[in-house]
Amino acid sequence: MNLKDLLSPFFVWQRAFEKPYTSMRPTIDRPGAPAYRGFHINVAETCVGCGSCHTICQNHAIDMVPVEQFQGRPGDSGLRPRFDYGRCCWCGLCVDICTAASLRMSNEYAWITEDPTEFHFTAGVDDKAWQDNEHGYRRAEGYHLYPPKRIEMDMLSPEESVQSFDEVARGYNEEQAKKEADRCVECGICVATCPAHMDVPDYIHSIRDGDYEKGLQLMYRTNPFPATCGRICTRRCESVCPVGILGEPVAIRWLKRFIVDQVDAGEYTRILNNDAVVESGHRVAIIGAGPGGLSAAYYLRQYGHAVSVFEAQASAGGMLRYGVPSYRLPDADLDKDIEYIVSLGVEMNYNTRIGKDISFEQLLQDYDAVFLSTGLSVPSSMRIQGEDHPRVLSGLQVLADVANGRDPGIGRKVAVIGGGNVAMDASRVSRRLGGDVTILYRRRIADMPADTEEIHESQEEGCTIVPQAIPVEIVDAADSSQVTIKWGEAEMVQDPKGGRPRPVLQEDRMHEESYDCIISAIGQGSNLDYLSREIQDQLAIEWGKFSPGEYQHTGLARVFVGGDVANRTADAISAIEDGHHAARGINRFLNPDAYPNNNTSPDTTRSEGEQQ
Amino acid sequence: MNTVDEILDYAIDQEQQAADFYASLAKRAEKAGMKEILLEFAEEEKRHKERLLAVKSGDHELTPEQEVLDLKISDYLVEVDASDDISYQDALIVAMKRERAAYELYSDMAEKVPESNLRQVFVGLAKEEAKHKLFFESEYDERVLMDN
Amino acid sequence: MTQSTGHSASLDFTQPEPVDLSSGKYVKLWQGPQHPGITGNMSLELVLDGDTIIECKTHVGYLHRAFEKLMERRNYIQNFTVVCRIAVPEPTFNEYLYSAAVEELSGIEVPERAIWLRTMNLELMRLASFLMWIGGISGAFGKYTVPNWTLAYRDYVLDLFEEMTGARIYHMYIVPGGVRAGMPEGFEERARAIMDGADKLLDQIERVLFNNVVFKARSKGLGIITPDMVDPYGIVGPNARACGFARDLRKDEPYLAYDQLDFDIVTGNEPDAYGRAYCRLLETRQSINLIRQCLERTPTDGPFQADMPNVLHWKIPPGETYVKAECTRGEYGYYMVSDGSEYVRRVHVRGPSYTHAIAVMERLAVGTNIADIAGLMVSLHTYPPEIER
Amino acid sequence: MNELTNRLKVDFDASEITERKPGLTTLKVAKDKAETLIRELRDREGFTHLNFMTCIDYIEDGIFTLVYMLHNYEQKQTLGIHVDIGRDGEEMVSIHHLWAQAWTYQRELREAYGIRFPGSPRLDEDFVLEGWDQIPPMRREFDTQKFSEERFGHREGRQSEVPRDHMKVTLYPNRGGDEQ
Repeated sequence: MNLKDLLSPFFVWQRAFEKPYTSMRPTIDRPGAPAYRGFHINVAETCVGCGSCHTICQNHAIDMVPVEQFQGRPGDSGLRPRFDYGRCCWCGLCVDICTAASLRMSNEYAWITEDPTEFHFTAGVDDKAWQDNEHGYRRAEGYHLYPPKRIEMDMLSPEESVQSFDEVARGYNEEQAKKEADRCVECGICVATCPAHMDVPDYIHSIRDGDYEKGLQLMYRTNPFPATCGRICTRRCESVCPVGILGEPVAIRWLKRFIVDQVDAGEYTRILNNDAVVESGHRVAIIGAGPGGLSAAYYLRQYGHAVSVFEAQASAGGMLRYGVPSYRLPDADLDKDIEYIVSLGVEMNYNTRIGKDISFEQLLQDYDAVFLSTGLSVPSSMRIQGEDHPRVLSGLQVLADVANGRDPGIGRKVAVIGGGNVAMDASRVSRRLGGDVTILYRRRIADMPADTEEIHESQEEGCTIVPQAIPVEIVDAADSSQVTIKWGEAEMVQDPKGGRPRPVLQEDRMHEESYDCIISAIGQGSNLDYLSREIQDQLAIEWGKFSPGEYQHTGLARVFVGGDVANRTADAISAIEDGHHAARGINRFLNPDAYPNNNTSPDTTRSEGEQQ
Repeated sequence: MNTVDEILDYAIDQEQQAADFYASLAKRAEKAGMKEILLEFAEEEKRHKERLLAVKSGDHELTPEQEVLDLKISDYLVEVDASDDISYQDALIVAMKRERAAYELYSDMAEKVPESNLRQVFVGLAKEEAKHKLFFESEYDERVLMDN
Repeated sequence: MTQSTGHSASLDFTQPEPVDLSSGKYVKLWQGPQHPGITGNMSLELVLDGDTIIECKTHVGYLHRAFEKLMERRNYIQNFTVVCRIAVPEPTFNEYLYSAAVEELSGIEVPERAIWLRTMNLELMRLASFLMWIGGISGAFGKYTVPNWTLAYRDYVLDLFEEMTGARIYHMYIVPGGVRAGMPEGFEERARAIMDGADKLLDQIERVLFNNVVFKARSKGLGIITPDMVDPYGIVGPNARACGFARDLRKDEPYLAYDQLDFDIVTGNEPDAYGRAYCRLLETRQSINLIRQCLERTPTDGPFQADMPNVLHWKIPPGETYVKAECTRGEYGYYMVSDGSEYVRRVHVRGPSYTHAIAVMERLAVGTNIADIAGLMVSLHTYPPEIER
Repeated sequence: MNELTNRLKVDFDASEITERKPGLTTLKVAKDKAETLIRELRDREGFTHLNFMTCIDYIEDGIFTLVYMLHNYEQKQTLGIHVDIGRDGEEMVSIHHLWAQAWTYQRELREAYGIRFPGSPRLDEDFVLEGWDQIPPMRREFDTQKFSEERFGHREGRQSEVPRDHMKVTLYPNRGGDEQ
């Protein structure tokens, strides 16, 4: 022992007058650090209720609860996270996984109450003092708990693709598909938006498991055209995929295609096991062998009803065969879907036009129910001067000619009028036939109803899009092998009543250009001439389309309708759902005893259709 | 037509004639669903008439100074026949063209009459017709040119 | 002192026969479980002969939160929020080792920036933990001023954690794949100021505690660990270094950025409570130095997270690994077995306290004065939660 | 290391020798050879440090895999010795005489898995589970969630909807794949 050791403890006194460490609560408030993981904040308007926060929470501290004001919004489950602070550990994984980046944390950490049940609240809905706190934990830039970017699809280069009608998208390989499937957060929000309500998360899960047969089974529950939809679906599902809010949506369409591509058509019968169908003895006639008609045929066969399909063309597929070019949907893949449906014992009557070869009344007499899905086959007319010029072709005609192996005779210099998918298809087909293509569209490119990818790919393939161009007249060209179009530039003007801006012709900026041909692709309408006036009156037709009831039924008993001619969306997947739903309706009608609690009999109920 | 009332009576009569025209077309219409649509057009014309009646009785004023958007859609479309199998597109064209003709008539009159009070009435009526034209052109833009 | 690599056969691990309590000569006394010293909820069942301990049994189980079992029932990302709780004063080592094991099994390479941020976090954690421990050892010998200083100063270090990680205790910052954020704005400056203050504090502590005549008198000669005990008892960390074993995983099997940092292994030659305490004091200083190096060298841009799969259904290829790191108490390790599913098959968490608080403690306690038992226990630096995991 | 493992293959029938990463090798050895092997590694091969001892429950195969992790400080090599034993009541040779902490591990394994190590001191003393009345909890068949729900239940007012199901009920009750 030395003296220093004895004295050294007394040095503690030297700190007696230093500033204390502690802060005097509650006199002095000490806010949490700017990145503090305090109480939760949810921007309820941005949140889509995907439930990923609930899924990742290892404490089961988050419930997804319905919130009145968010019900029925597209791409929104209407649920919002409710936090149980009796279980929360403030790890913030819910914030990290939040697909909409609506969830974060405040730097508030003090909440004093005598009632422990109060620590249970719906963030962003229940009024909390910290909801507007600027500080608090939020996910750092560049930090992800799932890959934000999708796996690129291998595509033919534009230089290659215009050389032939070979399929442009090459399909995922197994590794790519598994990686893409991995990105799905399995919230299932897409299921509501998909017109057919396909079990999207489940079949994507089957890819991760490598169980493609199960994936196929899942797809056929709601869609007997998976090979087709895996290629050309309008994929509303992807537009609401929450993964797409901050990154790119899961490539649902390509994943669907991947599953079908893995399964050989010869295996379908074994995998889908449709042998077990018990024949009901009922007979149903279907008019139109497009996706709507054949989807109805497939599901009607599941119920055991005998099905006869009447088709005016020489092959089945409707617009899928005659409207969609083979570089988007190869015939072999369309046939894979169709042949399986037909193989279930569907009687096909080709080259049979109702109203000419057989009367509609006859069908009503011969069958227990009739399903109409005759599509939109009449090209719309521009109603401008000179439209009947022989060098003015319709987009549908060009596509049908190419599908049938005929030369549509477009020449080299081609103008396409329109901004929808038919216009894009006609343009890209024209490129493949060697044409130089200019697309004239009356609004902005952003307003084009065509699929963005289609627009992008047609541009890549060398089609020139001239937006805000309104055709006003077609006249003979100086060169008799050509035709001249007069068009004027348009200004977009905001309609005082709202809605999208409307194009207004600027008469001082007119142009004139000659082409070898002009392809008009501004839309198409229905042809219902096969129905007599009396029958038309009973079927409730508005704007040239049917407006069916809840079960695709009409005012005429035993008649059901669907497809482009009966819906507003006019795409394959909606037609498929119409067919499926009509099959349900027909079955309810034919087998009312099978639905003891049936309070929506197709006979009696009319509704505005499905809410979306 | 020398007084405001006479001019209004003429215009009211024109609207009634238009309503009658659509009603009779509706009776003959063959295409599915066209009957309802044409009857709706007739109703629309009746609404125009009601409005002018209100102007005449002093319950409503014309607005000659109002700017009305001109979409110019009908200006370059071909004339179509109001046949029995008229389509929706053509019915709209007929309607647009009729409103356009009326607009032009009143505009023309406005330029010809010397008296400024009457001129204001014609301008006001022309603006009314322009609004009717906008109604049908917007409908055409939305329904017929929907995918375009 | 030479390092023993062979195993001494002379050590006898057999348990002594229990004494006859009914003789009335002995007193049985329970120390704990309410915080004997400050090493957490654990208790010692002591049998005394007068003031002298003649039997000691360690009892754990006051926490038993079964983390290893919980981990088998949660997916890989969810576990990351669980592991930090295995050692309350040092959650970061669990975060790092869990993440490192997952990364090793799944083949994920962590970006450079994350490696540095992780290293800095581990050293900050070491500093915070040692500050708390210095308070503990001081308090265990009845010196209550130093604990007030160190526990309060530790809060400044926790402030740094709060800034960087969003939390003071359970940081949940090191996540499989990297870390959750970069350094906040102005962090380096504030951290440097706190390091300077810590240096000053340690000077003061050295003066008032390590030169304190009472502390010296009571801690010197207490709980001597002889070199031949080290391997047979599985003694690691400062407990081993204080008796001359230059073993430190940061040097021996460098991980993270340790091979790029400038430091030497601290060793001592007084294997008693005082010597161990002094070793730790030196390591605290060393830690401050390492933090300064990290502050200088941690990149401020670039990715801090590897490309991750979707963690909601993350499957890891089958395999097993054992990763370890030098925590304040020595070798801390995670043994992880994956069966290829979304759930880990088995995680075994190896903490130094498992032997320090039981086999070593039960042996060193015998013959110790009852007044020194808390000091002895703290001098071994044990955390009960890593025993019961 | 290769030399050593080759020798262990010959002398102890060691199998499944796998280098998991530089410095970490695992191998499997039969139960009756394990204690001798471990002792030899400790006394002759410099594996003086027992990192830990643990168990993996392969319920689907009916076995417990015991893992002895040994470390050689000189060579910086770690060797994981795997020993399979039957899951139901099979005993394992104790190594409590090799390391001072070994009996603690064995006591824990008895409590957590129900494995018996004859001769191991204080084997039947409670370790962390005083008063435990269920099956050994680390066995795979012990369901923590079920246990927790039976013992503790949930607080009131907890109910969660599944987004997809909620949307079906509210938006398209009569459609989708379920209603055929």
